[in-house]
Amino acid sequence: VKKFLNSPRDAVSESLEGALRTYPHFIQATGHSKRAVQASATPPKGKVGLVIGGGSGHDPAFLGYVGRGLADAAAVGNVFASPPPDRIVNCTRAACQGAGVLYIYGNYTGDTMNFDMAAERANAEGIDVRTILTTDDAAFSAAEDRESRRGTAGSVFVFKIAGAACDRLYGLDDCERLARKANDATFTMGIGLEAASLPETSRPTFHIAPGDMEVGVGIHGEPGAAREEITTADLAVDRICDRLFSEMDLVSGDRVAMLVNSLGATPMMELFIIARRLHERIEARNAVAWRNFIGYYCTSLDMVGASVTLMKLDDELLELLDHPCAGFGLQLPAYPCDQ
Amino acid sequence: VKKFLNSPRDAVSESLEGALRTYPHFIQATGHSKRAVQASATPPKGKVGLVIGGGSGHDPAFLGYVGRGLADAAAVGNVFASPPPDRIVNCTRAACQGAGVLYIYGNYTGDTMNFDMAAERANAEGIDVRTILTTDDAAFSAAEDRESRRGTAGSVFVFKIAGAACDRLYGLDDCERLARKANDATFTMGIGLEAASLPETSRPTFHIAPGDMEVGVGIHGEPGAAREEITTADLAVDRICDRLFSEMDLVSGDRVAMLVNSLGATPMMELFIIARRLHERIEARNAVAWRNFIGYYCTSLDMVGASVTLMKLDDELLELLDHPCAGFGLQLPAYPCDQ
Amino acid sequence: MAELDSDFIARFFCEAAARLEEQRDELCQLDGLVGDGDHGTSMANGFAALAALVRGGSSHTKIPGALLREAADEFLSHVGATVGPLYATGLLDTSEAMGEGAPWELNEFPRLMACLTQGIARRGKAAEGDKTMLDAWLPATPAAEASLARGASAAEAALCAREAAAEGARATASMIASRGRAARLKERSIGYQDPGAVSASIVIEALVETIEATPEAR
Amino acid sequence: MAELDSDFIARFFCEAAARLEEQRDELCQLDGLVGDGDHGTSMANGFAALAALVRGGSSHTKIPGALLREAADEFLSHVGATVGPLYATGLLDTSEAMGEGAPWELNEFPRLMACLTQGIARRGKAAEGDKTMLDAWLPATPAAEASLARGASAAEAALCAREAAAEGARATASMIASRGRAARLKERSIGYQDPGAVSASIVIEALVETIEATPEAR
Ligand SMILES: Nc1ncnc2c1ncn2[C@@H]1O[C@H](COP(=O)(O)OP(=O)(O)O)[C@@H](O)[C@H]1O
Ligand SMILES: Nc1ncnc2c1ncn2[C@@H]1O[C@H](COP(=O)(O)OP(=O)(O)O)[C@@H](O)[C@H]1O
Ligand SMILES: [Mg+2]
Ligand SMILES: [Mg+2]
Ligand SMILES: [Mg+2]
Ligand SMILES: [Mg+2]
Repeated sequence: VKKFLNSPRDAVSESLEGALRTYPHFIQATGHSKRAVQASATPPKGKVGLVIGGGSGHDPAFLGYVGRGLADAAAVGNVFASPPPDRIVNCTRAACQGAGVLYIYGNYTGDTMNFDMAAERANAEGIDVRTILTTDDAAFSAAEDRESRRGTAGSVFVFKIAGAACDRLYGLDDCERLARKANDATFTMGIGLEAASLPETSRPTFHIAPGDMEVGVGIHGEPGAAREEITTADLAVDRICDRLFSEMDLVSGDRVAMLVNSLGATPMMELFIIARRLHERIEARNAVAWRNFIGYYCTSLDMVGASVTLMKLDDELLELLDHPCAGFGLQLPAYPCDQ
Repeated sequence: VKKFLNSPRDAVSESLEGALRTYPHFIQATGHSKRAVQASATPPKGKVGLVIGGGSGHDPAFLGYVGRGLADAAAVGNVFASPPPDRIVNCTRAACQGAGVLYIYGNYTGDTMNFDMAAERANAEGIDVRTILTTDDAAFSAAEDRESRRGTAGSVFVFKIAGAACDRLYGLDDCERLARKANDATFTMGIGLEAASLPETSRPTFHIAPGDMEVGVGIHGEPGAAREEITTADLAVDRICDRLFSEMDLVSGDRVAMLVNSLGATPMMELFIIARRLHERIEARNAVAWRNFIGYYCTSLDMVGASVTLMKLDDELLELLDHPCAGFGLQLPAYPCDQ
Repeated sequence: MAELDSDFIARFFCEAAARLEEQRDELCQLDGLVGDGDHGTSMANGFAALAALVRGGSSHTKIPGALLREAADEFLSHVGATVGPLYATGLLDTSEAMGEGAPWELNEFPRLMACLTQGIARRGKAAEGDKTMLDAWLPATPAAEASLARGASAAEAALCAREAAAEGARATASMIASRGRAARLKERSIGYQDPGAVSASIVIEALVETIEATPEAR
Repeated sequence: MAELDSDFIARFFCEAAARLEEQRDELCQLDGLVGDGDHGTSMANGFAALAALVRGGSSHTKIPGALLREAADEFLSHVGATVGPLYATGLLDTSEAMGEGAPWELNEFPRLMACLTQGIARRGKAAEGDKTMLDAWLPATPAAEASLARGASAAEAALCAREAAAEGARATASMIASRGRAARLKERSIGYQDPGAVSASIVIEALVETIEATPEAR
């Protein structure tokens, strides 16, 4: 796969530099470490800090979710590789306004180890850190085993809710509770058609036969839960809905937030075709997709594929979801439009 | 190339249906014709109307640029095919608030013929229609031959400026003048690495050899100005800058708006690598990229490639560029962030 | 003598629709080389709409001129694109030439081709050698007329038109495009046949086939 | 007798860096099959940073324990990922066992491997058969110890460690992953070697090579 690169090993650094130069109103480097990024807006004293992060290759995640009403800082790792603890600690210091700090990131062995090591150091500095692992990926493991699930595109909803709670100056306990609540209400399932190519190799990480699709892919271009025969968009969505609806127990009268996310190379025309069927299926349950997000939110480099996230809304979550925010990956004005 | 499709021939209709269901706060069908779309917000009486449109396959163009501070309506064609006059006339009627209507669209034979036929009919109904062709593509033809150039991603800037002028209730002459001014100030050049695949064929429309890139591609997956050996991101950007800077006569002290646009399958990480070099080059001229847009603005289905657009700003254009707007493809709150 | 009546037109549309449907993919491929790859779709869908119009009976008129006017609208509103206005204008100009009067005679088919050609030229402002569909349409009429003048039957004259159109389409391969999307490619368009000329020659083939299938044509 | 001094450690890091650099692409490919394709990058970059540390001289210490502590930080802050904390903890545990004291003797290299292994296990909480790098690390120490106990030279014992690690890595192909990214694939992970076990066996090869290249080892 052809790419716009200089030295492939510089891809992450150069990309980050490009982002920092492009969006100075949103993000800035934390101290000297360019791999730790904080919001350009100064957070108010007493606000609970929110630190997010993970590997690179998920643009606009995670940098795009740093800003007012979102995260205070993000730690940036190599492609598909957790950032190390020192950067996370730098982020933590930048985010800390004396009211404690939330760590929110996807549930992966690497991230957990690095963030835990960072949390230990932050604790040693007297910062109260609470960790919320996103576990929205419903493709794997039984519902009882929720904690072992991966964090995928649904993380964006969790960032959004938590960011809003922090922005409203809620206390640490409440912010933590709301982040957990958002994660508990959020379910994702992805389907990959072609694997992603990392900058260093510019070659798909694995092979999906022409007639096949990979069901249950995550956001690291990795294989998913099952290889199946490729099918129509509607049947693919049905496959996803069957799982998500039962997982989240979607019932008549429910309101959900919906996120149809490109994994990178699937264009928006197809995301809308997916959305069309989703609306049909949700309506058939007498439920409604109350808030809709479609586009590039948490990608897997240039993977051909898409994921669908549904978050069950109650009044509390909805209010926080609608709270204004300003990251370059997600901007919500006070009232986005006529509603 | 694998795609999420049902019957490929229904792709445009289904995608449009998905968009309408997803963004009811932004867009709605005009009358019974789903291929003519208007803003959900009611425009004030006396406002100049703005109608845009073109073929499908450029998402979020053109639907994403319908909304407050942007276009009032968009006519939707088949993939890479101009919409027919009747839909454009429907859009014109929906957009008309008694103060005349602007048509802004890319300079292509098909679009010109269809929009001209529509303008004739609208004229016959007593609607004063002014046509502005976008001709931002600097890859082809000499500067003197500006009128023969294509409209590509730079159209988004022209929509934005014209939409703001209309939203401020400027008169028809002024709106037309500003749209032309925006177009005159805007220059684009694209580079394609792999051709796009149309839904009906799911096969690249042409072949680019592994070691080659296509310089000067437009937004229809079509071949560009020249086939060249693939190079580093920085050299590719240099190739673009050399052309754009001389075309727009970029000089010390200039402020520009910059748009780094994915043609579909090139991920944001690479767009940022491109942006990094652009900032370097612009700064080397003692100019500055004053407003930055990076992402998916005017795509060519799933083409691997990117385009760079620069618009030279003066105070008038900058003010209109910063005017709030609310389309699902482009949202600017009153003050996007700390600035 | 047989006439270019609404039945003839209906058969022509259906024949063209069938042939274009068959060539849909190939025309897209051809268009992809110098254009944007949608030409087969536009042409096949456009004539499919005309076939549906005459078959499904959403048209009620038996007056050829009126039918062609309906066809122009139908083609245009289904297709848009570049070919929509061009073929719609061709159909419209033919419709106007026929007026509300009685059908033309079968032997007048070169006039039908001339009207179509004129509409396409009027709308698109292309000239011979611009590497467009006109390079197939333009030579068809004089070839048929010359053949009829030599005393040939309608069927024989139609075959001459077909040959001229096919030759015209083939000749576009060595031309530099100066109209439409491919014009931007300049010299790079050399070596590829113009998709619009190829599809035009298919449409003309369909017309010729329709004439040949008319018993009195021989 | 030769010692596991700072010079030894430096040679070990450089040897491992060179070998991992060579296998960078292959390890990425292996990781792509059941994981996310970055393993070669993380390992090669991590040991390249260690090589740079000892070569470039950003480290000034000659005390092995202190050097290993610096190495742990360096590895971790360059790599992150899953392997960063694991190897960093391994290096740290070794550093702590060595303390500020004099270097261990060459024959004590199994203890060095044991410390690395223990750190990895402590941090990652994986067990034998979980299809992780531990499946290469765990058998290496007892194999070397047994060989030394049989009276073998350091070099001979090192070769036994290498064999055991390589065998351990090979054996992961038939295991079901229950730790890390591949654990989600369940049965689908069968048939592929664990990339972390393969790279561990390369690291151990480098250690063995370093021992062999020590004249007194024979
Ligand atoms: N001005 C024109 N006059 C006549 N034919 C034209 C003109 N411009 C383009 N064409 C024809 O249109 C064809 C392309 O049709 P189509 O692919 O449907 O349009 P588009 O280029 O808009 O995708 C060309 O091959 C050419 O024959
Ligand atoms: N808990 C663990 N303990 C020990 N090793 C582990 C553990 N989890 C994963 N690994 C090892 O890490 C390797 C993957 O490393 P790497 O590709 O760098 O990480 P990631 O999966 O985060 O991309 C696996 O092949 C496995 O050997
Ligand atoms: Mg990884
Ligand atoms: Mg077209
Ligand atoms: Mg075309
Ligand atoms: Mg990995």
